[in-house]
Amino acid sequence: MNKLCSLKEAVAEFVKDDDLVYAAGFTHLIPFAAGHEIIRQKRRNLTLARATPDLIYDQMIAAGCAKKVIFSYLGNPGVGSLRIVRAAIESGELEWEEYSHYSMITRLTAGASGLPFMPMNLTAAPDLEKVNPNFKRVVDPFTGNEVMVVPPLNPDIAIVHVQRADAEGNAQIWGILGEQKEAAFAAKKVILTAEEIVDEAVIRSDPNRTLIPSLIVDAVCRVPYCAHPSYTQGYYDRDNDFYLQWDEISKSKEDVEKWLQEFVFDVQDHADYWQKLGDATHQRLKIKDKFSTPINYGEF
Amino acid sequence: MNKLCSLKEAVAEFVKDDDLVYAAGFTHLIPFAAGHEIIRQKRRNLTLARATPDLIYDQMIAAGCAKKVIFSYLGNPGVGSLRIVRAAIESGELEWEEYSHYSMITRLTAGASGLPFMPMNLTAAPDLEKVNPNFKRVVDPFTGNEVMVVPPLNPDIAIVHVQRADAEGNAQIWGILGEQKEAAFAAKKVILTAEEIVDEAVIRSDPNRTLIPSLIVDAVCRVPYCAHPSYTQGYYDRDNDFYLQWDEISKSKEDVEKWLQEFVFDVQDHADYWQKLGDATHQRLKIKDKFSTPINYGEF
Amino acid sequence: MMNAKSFSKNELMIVNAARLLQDGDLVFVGVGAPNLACNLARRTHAPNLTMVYEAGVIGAQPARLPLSIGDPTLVSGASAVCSMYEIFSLYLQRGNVDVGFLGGAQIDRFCNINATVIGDYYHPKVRLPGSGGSMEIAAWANRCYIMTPHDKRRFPEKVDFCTSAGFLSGRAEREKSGVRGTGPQAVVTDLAIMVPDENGELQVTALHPGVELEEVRNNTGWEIKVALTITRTAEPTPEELRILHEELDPTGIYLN
Amino acid sequence: MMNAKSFSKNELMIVNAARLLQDGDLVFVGVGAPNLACNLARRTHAPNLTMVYEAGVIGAQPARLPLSIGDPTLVSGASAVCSMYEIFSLYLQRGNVDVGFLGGAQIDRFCNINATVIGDYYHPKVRLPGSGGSMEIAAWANRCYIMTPHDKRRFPEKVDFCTSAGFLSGRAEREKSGVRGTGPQAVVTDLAIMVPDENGELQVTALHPGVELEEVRNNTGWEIKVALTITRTAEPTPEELRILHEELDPTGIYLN
Repeated sequence: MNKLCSLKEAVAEFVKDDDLVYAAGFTHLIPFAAGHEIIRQKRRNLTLARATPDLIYDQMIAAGCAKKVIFSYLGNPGVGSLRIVRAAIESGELEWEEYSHYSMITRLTAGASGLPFMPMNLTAAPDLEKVNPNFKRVVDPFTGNEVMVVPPLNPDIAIVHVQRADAEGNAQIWGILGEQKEAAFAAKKVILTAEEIVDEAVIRSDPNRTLIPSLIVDAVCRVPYCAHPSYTQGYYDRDNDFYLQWDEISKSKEDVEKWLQEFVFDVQDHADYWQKLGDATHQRLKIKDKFSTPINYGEF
Repeated sequence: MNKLCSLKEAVAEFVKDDDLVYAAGFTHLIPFAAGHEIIRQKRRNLTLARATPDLIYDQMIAAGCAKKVIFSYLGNPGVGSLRIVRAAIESGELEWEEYSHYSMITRLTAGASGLPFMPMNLTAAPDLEKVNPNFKRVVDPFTGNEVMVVPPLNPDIAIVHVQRADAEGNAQIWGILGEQKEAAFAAKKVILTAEEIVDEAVIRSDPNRTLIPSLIVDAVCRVPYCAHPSYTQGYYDRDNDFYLQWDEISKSKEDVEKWLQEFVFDVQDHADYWQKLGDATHQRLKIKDKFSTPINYGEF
Repeated sequence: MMNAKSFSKNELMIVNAARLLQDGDLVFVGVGAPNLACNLARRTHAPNLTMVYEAGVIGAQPARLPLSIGDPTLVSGASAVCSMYEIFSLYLQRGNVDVGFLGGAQIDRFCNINATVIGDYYHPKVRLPGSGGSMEIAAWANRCYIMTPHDKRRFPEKVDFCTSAGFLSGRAEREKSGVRGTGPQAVVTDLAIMVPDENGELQVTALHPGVELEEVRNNTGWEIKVALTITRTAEPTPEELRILHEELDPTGIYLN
Repeated sequence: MMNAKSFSKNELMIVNAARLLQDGDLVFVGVGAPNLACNLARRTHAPNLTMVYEAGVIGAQPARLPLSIGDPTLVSGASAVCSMYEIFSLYLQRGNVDVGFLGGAQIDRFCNINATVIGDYYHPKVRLPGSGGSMEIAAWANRCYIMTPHDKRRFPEKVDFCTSAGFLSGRAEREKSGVRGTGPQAVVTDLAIMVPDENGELQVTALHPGVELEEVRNNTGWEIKVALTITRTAEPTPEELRILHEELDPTGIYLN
């Protein structure tokens, strides 16, 4: 089934107020375009889950979309603090639920696998377990030792950006894989954004590369440069300058509002946003090609 | 570290009497050459674990290498019964321990992950649990429901065949992946056999394709056609004729002994075995090329 | 029109299994007869059927007849390949599989399946292959179909070993167990179609062309129930037979 | 010969951390100072060091200075890339990681680390980034090193929140917990090196060139123990400084 639609249509149909949203990606492939579209469509009371909230959740929280954040590392990667989420937690305006990276993705993996919990070894660190009731212990029936377990995380909607997908939603990803696959399988609905929509034959030429199969995908949106200021391996570089800039912008509520107005509300869509960034930025983020050695599947 | 050696040396150094051996591969990439070398070196009292024992364990058990088999499906794939293992179980000569596919690979996954157990949902099928004490139940602390758990499987030695590896043992696999990765990470030692030893640069041109990293590999052996009569995706086809032939050969103890003498004991190594199969077989198993669409990692 | 002699019992089984599949189904396929049934359905009424193999292949488009569950023709041109652990966890356990095909040496009154052992487990009379994927397929696929030739030996009143759960001692027991799948929907044999009743007990609902009820009764190991209205399955169409013989199994490996 | 002014405190910290790494180590690396230390070690005494990043990159050979833990330069030319779940399970939890680098807002007397919160958890005075990978790295890497600038605020007697386990209340408590890693081996600051004693309590074992013990005492939040014999770390060599400034961080992002 062809699931191609615009990101605007996908967000309108599949992201609802009060949803638990997982916009996936560990530094790489962060679906900023979808975050901005959610801001434009003024979703409210979302619970935003991500191992690393990154700037995308800082922006969504600044825009008033969320009531709660679920995370395992709250930072502006490579820069420092994530000022808006941090301030909202410190002031008590935002609910939060906190994990380590491993317990966070263990929850997603349990959700993706249809399991009621997944185990992890004890870490001897006592305090996170005390403040988050989702850490429980069970006794290993084979050794009698205690093991930590966490429950599944099943987002209402996962948003996953990929390098290439076909119109049905078979998607291929390379570079840092983060928790993309787990988030997609764990979620009830999946919006896929892709740098390129390719013919089914391209996907089928390398089935081992397909991380997300069409059967779990609800919408497929062609969104070039979707990840900016994050990056897409093989397509464009990370805009580190913007990560530094945001550290400045996010010091002032006014500057944040101005930025949201200019780069989110006053643009129609991500293509418009990308144009607005201008040629100097486009040139700066360009990369040179470096191709993989192809492999032979054989005609069978 | 360069770990290249002959399969003869690898088996001599890393496969000991009484070991628990996991020769990995689900129909695809079954390391027959390693099984034959173990037969030639007359290992005894091995415990042979594999989801699908396939002909390789039939042959090793016929040769007297094993005291026990651990499996989840005992058949000659696509043909029918695995006569030798079956007869040895029926006669009480061979110990066995039995799983479903999922519980078998869940054990390997627990072993690969350093976990004391892994959960799986209940299946309502009552009888396997009664005859195998490695199925236990724990109560899910989140719902109060029962969940099945199985303990880790950590083989003494895993033997994994791959399409290409570098001299340090970074290995890339495509086609059916079976439980190759899990077996390698779960095992205490790993012997890698590869169709091709390639330059490190080939591996590094496509790091997402690397399933097994050098750090867990102990020996790297270049063994073209290692998997015959099984196959290697992109290199040569499955010898279905031999799978049918074995169904006949394995009806008679004499024929089995004759076959072992001729194709295992009387050949020096796998290159010799492959030559012995003859040109008609070589031609029959040849395949045409079909390459993947290369991907761009980008110069970063 | 073809006459009654122009198709075999085996073809009746395959064609009728194919007809039970729905367009859009994601099916966990085995080799042999189930593979033929799925490929036949995909080339007739269910073009959007997705075939998944326990070896970890999704959306296979086999160019030749696969001779094993891990045949390389399943991989070349497939839409995705994943590990065995993933196919059972992310697909089957997660609830992404619509249909599972099952077979076994014994099927009993309540659709329980034995693929493990005839006789005592520890002192087997006949040691069978064992579960493979079937224990979990029977539990977690949304619905299951069983294909097997019809004879008394294969249909005992109670299986020697319950490898895969049908309805256990009745539908209530399966429901109490909390497994996600709805269990067997039908048993398709070379004589008839049997469907579990409200209690999970098999009853004959349809007979293949040329088969009399007596033959089914004689080949079932208990007094098989019969539905109030019993239908007769349609003959295989010439197109169905052509696809089977010309496209899917031209050398007659599974059909002959 | 270079004079004492020709290197910074920060360089002393990085160079001394690099020297603690052994050839052949598999190191779980963070960006910034740990990344510089590992790359420096790899270009000097530990050419067979393998760098692993929590983003799932193994055997990275970054061609430029990575500016985030998920920088694309870590991927291009790496020997393997896996998912985040796999890097934490197959690598870290399984025991395949030799060395982990840790940092944090607070390190206490027994090497426990706080990266979560200053003040009360529910009413934070300062909300910090949280664990990320450090809770598991501290527990499961074979050995750990901590790098952090030396000041009183960063070295309280007891952390406000124990994000990652050092030796808890002492080595016995960590051992009782059964975690696999041996815990922190050393804390390298810009003033000194501190090593846990037999009870897991930090003691100063070495001072960097030009640093007096008094300065360390004044910048530590409890009465820090001092080893019986205290050594002085060797000055950074011109080659070490050249590699840092010319090859690794030419624009001085982390060094200045």
